[in-house]
Amino acid sequence: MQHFSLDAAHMFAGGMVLVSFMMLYQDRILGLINVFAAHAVVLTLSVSWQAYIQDAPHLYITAAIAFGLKAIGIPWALHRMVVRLGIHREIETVGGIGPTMLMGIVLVALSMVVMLPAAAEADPIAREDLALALSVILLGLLMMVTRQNAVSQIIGFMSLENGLILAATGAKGMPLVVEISVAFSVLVAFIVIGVFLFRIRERFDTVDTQALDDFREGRE
Amino acid sequence: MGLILDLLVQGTQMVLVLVLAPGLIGFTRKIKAHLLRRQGPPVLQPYYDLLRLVRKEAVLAHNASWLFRNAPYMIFATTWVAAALVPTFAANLHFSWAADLIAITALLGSSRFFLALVGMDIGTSFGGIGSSREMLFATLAEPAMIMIIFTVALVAGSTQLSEVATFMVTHTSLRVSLGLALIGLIIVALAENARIPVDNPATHLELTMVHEAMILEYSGRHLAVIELAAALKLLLYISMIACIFVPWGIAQPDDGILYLLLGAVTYLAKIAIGGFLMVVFETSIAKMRVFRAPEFLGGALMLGFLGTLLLFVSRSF
Amino acid sequence: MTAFLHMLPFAPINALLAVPATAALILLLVSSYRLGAWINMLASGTTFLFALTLLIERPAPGAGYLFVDDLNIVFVVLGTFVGLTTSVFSASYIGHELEIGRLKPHYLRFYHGMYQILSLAMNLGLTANNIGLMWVAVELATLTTVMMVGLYRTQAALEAAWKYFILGSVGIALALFGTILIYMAARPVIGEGHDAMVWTALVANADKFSPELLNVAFVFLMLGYGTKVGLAPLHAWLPDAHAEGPTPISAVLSGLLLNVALYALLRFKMLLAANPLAVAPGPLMVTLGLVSLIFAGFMLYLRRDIKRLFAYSSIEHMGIISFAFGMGGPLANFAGLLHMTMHSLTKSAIFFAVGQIAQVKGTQKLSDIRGLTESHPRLGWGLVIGVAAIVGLPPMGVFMSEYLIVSSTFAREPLLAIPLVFGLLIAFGALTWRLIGIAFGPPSASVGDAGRQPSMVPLFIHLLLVLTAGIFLPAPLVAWFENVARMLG
Amino acid sequence: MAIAVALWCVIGLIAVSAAAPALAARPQPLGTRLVYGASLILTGLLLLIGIAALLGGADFQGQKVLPIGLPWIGAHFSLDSLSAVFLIIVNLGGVAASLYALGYGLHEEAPGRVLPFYPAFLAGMNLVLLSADAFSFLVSWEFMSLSSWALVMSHHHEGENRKAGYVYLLMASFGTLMLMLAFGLLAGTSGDATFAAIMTAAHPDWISGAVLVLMLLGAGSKAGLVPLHVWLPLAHPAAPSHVSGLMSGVMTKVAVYGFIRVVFVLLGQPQWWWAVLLLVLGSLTAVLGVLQAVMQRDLKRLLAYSTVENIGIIFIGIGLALAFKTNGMGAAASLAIVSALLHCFNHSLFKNLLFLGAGNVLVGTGERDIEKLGGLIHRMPRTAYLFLGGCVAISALPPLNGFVSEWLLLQAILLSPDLPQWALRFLVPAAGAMLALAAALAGSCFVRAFGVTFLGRARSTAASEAHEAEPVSLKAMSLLIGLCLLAGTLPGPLIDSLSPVTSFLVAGHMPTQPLMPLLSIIPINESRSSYSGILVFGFIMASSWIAIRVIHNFASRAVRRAPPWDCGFPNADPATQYTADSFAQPIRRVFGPMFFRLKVDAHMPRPGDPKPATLAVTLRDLVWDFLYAPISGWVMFAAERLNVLQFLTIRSYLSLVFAALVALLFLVATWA
Repeated sequence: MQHFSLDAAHMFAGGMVLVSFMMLYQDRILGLINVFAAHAVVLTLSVSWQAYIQDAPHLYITAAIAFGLKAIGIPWALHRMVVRLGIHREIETVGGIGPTMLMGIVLVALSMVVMLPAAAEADPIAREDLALALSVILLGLLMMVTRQNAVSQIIGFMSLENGLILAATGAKGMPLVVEISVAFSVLVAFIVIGVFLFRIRERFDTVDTQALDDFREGRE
Repeated sequence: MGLILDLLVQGTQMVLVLVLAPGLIGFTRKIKAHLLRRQGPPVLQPYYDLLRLVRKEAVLAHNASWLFRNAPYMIFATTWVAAALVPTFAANLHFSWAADLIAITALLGSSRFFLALVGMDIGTSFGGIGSSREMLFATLAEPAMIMIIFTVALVAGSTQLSEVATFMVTHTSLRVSLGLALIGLIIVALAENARIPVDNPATHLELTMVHEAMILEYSGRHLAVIELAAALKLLLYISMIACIFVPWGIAQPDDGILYLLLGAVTYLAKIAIGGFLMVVFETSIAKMRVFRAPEFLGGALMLGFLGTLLLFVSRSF
Repeated sequence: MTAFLHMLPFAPINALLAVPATAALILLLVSSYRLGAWINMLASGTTFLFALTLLIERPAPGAGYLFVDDLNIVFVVLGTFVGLTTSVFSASYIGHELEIGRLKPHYLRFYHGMYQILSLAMNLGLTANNIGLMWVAVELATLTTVMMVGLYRTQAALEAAWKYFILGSVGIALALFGTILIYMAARPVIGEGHDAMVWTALVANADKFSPELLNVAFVFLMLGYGTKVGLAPLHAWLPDAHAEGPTPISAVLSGLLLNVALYALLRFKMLLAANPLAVAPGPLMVTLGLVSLIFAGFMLYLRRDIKRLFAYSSIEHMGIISFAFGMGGPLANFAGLLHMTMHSLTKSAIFFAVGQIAQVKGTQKLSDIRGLTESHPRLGWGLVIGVAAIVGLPPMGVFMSEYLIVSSTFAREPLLAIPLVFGLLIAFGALTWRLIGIAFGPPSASVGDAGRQPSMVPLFIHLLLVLTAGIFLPAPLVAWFENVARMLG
Repeated sequence: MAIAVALWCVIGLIAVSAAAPALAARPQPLGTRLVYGASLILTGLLLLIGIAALLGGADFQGQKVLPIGLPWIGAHFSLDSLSAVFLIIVNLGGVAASLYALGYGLHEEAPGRVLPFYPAFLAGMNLVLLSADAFSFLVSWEFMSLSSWALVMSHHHEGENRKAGYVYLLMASFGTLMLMLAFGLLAGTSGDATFAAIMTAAHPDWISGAVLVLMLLGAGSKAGLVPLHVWLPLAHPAAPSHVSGLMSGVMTKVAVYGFIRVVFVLLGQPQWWWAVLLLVLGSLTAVLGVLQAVMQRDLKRLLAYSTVENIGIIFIGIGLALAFKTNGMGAAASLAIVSALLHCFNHSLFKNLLFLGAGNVLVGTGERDIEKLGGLIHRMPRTAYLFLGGCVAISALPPLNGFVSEWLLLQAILLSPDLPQWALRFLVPAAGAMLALAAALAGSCFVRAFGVTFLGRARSTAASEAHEAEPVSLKAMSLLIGLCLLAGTLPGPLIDSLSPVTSFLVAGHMPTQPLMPLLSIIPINESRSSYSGILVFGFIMASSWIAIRVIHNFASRAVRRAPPWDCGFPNADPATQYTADSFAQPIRRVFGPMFFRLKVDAHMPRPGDPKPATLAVTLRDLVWDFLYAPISGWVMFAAERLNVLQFLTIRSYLSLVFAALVALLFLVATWA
């Protein structure tokens, strides 16, 4: 049983990393949203599994939030937004998909190198989980950095957050996990609302930067 | 008793330089005229000139200030004091402790300072030219003089002229540094006294004059005092050269009257020879352009510095 | 006094949270902005008083989510004090903004409510005896300030708020991961559950934690909370957030929020320092500190907006403070604490002045603000004194801390003192250059009146405190700071 | 006891300062008089304390620890013979300036910008002298800078002055940071920064060396050592004239005090290369300073550059003292240090005097540009007389005081062949030559300054309508010139009074100056050299009196006024006079190409062309060109480059965070 639970947890976490890579590979927004939904589903599974093996029922709440909000709610909202703003075209990437993937592989390797010896004393589930969660986080960041489109950046941030939830649930007996995941959901909601409200269309840097220079600091 | 004699000798010296100075000018003019195959004025002509000037009324420009009227006396006084402090026929006079070589140089500096100022007082362009050039020469001549003093002082172990003279009499030796210093001192003396090749004391060609340009506006007694001061300065330099480099014959105040007389005679001979040599040099050379003069004086500065350095080096061996 | 405290039906430490929370609720309901401002001041004042009672008697350690020790009480008292003075300043400032129509009354209800929530969040962050709780508090503080930065609803303000929000969120995410790692490190030693996130327990057992895990955790915490502190290269949100929000918020950001984040960093630094095998956190802090100092120093030169200028100066000072704490040792820690206190007071005072300047001149553009000492003598000289203090001229308090930092560093690590002094000079050159432009010369046109009377009071109170500290530090304060400095190791 | 009184006086000054804004707001003559009157009384008291502490010895010296400042050690204040000397210098200047300002201050347009800072400035300078621990010293030092900066900024409408204020503040802060580093090294890790503790601690050679260099940077920048002098000629003239006098005459001396205090008292045994450094810098400073002064057209800036020169002379003296001290030549070292201290004293007198004179000119005409002045001797005879006295004194001409100190310094230089180090033996005579050159150039400079300003004919209506200054201002100047004469004619007692300082600093002292015969001063022994100021003065007076008597009694006294002669071509236009620039032309021509990268563009139109001829002279300040301009260029370059970071997109900022994270993770990974 011990062995199996470990393998399963490992599989879910690995699945998340895999889905993260898929997101990096996507170059269409709608596709990306779908993959993100898949990411959230895998997270839900992983968290539920942790709730089961750790015998921590409160984690089911986290799993439910993950599923309800991230696998269904937000993708649906983003779908509508993308359609309404008419930006369901190609995503501009910085540096191209290939190098980004390569970079992603390097990051995964880095997180392994960093985490595995570091967490040597922690129990194996946690150790694997932590390493994989770090990979997910780094990949999410990478995504935010290499995508120029606001929606895909949001998705990058949310996948980063998924990695955090993964890590938090993987840490056995960690208190406040639910609170934290709720807090994060609020954050994410804010971001989505922000994008929606302020019509941040193409990129985070909103409007015409030239016009802003007049008000802000232009170069002398 | 000793004190009275001291004071007496000191007083004699002060009067002596005053009396001798115009004579030296007359003497050099006479020699110069002879060298140029002219008759020349009598040797006593400067005395006559001074007397005549003193008796005349002074003409002052409308905007001459109090400084203009008083400066001639300051110029005269500082020069006279300086001249009185240089041993002439006797060394170690009572008041010789009041000032050493550096102070004497500075006293001459004071007189020049006032001379340059009065050159600017009336607000004429010639006065300004004269002052400006005079100060340029001074900026080079003064450091040269200081370096020469260094050389001499390091050899003699004192900046006190009487001590230097005594030392030179007792420790005669030929030294390269002293030779360099002598040449430097001569250059400085020529420049300071507005002699050829730096300036021409006889000229009134406006653009070439320096000393004369400054005193262009003076007349009457003021001019007389300034002329006398200039004559004193020439005498001072020749006495100084004599005192440092050929000090033989200088008497001590407590020597007998005979020695004092002997000193006086040798002194007269020394300044006569000095004046003669100067005139010979002057007649054999042409006046320089104004901006060659800095190089000439710069040479003196280099010589003085070299002299000092050589001494510093030779000390270590 | 102690007896009086015992008669209270609640512990003062809880009041630190309860008062702002209640006030926030009330404020969200009150529509009159004048009344709102008064309630805001009253609540801030009450909170400050309760913070002062903590000096007299502290709650017993151990139980509960909150705790007070020598370290955080410095921050709490300082924070609630600046909160109070800023609320006083804010009352008159906001009134003027309302008059000129930059703000609408219903925004103000929101503004005052947020102000108290921010106060709550910061008090919670400072007194939380739980790293998870602290993280939540810092996130709450971030969110409220994001709201307030965007209060003017101008394009630029929204942009600034957005930038702040995004960068802050990423920072907060990194900090969370670090927190999780700390928990992971603690769990095998302390055991599962709540205890493994309690400060007091963590510090007591830190020497038995896995050093490798602590190292990685510190990297994340340093970057996460470092973003909040505004250390370069994580600083990008800070200048714009300061420049585009209402000025009281700039004052709170510089005077308070940065300190809260710094406090979190210090806590984790103590944790690492307690473990002999973990990598020393000092060099990392020193490096980031120096980078921030020098970078911000250069950035000061080409600023065109007065508030952004002083925002960069905050980055610079945060750099100095991290440098000092990174150096460690009783002298440098003492200097760091002193510098932090002085910077809070001085920088918020400067922002008080700047807010009024922007109001009387009708602009934040540096080139349009000239000759203040002539057109508005008190304001102008107030700014001159403030800037003189912030650049470290005696007899102000910052000079003392800079003296301690520079001289102690040079005695220990001469090579580190050189970039430090270089950075100080660079920043000095820029700030004084700007100061001379602002305060002297023929005055530029003004639009409004010279500002209301009450808002000069916080400015001069702060400056007076800074001046006093530069000349005379009371012995109890010194002893207390020394104690904290020793605690920080 | 005396120290307590001194501190109370300082507190009094600060209190006056604090009360001044209120006084400045009142109807004017009263507030101004109260502030300056109070400053006068307090500095007078401090002056008396200084004199008592120097002459009265241990009875009037002492220590006091106040519980302020740095918490662990408190603020230490002490009064010893060295601080007493400078206390005298500072407060003598303070007395004169305050007295002067009783009149001059009434012309101030914005008294609110001067009155509050003036007493604070005096207080700051006094505090520096009294401080006996590093922290109080630095606080006082920077307080002094800050208050004088505020005074520099008092006429802030002129862009020049604002620039001056900026450069000044920046350099002052640079200096303070250098001092901070120096004291950091001296105090070591213990942090015990009292002077007593520093003195007893042993410092390794490299630390003393580093401290010396830092002191040169720190104190040197305040004193105005080349190449750190650039702020001085900008800032000193910008302040009101009595403050300029204090800054130039007195504050630079406080910097010298700081240097002497640290290098001679705190550091212990010097090393010989220190002297080399000081001699080189001192000579360079003296010559460059005076050359700049000769070129200036702004009267006050000219005076400021001349301060740079005099600081150079003082540092030559200090360098010599170090050289002798290293080699255990106590008597020679004491001669050198006495010459430096005496020059500090003398310079404070005559530089103050000259700045006050410049203040009179400024008030009387509203002009600082000497090209627009001229003929002031007629309209302002008393100012002219006093200014002339200052010029004579600063040009080192007997019988005034400037000569005495330079004479002593030359005597000290003459002792240098006994030094064992080769480098020093070559360097000292060179320094002597530079000193002589500087002195001669100073003469030229002041002939020009006085001649163009006061003599000749007025070059502008402002000059022709000038008016004389208030009597009280002239009294202050008379006080200074009187002291100049006194110090010049009777230097013996002054030198004697310095002997406790010399034995304290260099463990040696000059021979006790005999009061008789002839009241002369003797540096080493009688046969070497001697000088009697009083006798020279008496001689000059007597002989000029005799000359005047003789001529007036026995010859003509008649005077006739006539138009000027001018070789027959007098021109009534004042523009035909020699100008300041033309006066400086020969010197410019000789030294310009070397020191100023002189460029002369003379354009003569062809014959028949009616266009005017033009002459353009450009002088570059090499120090500025090669040191400061590149530095500010680099700073601005870096600022421009880094400024790009203000305009990045959020994505780029995130990339920065990301890069930092990855880099740190790599670091941790490789560490483990």
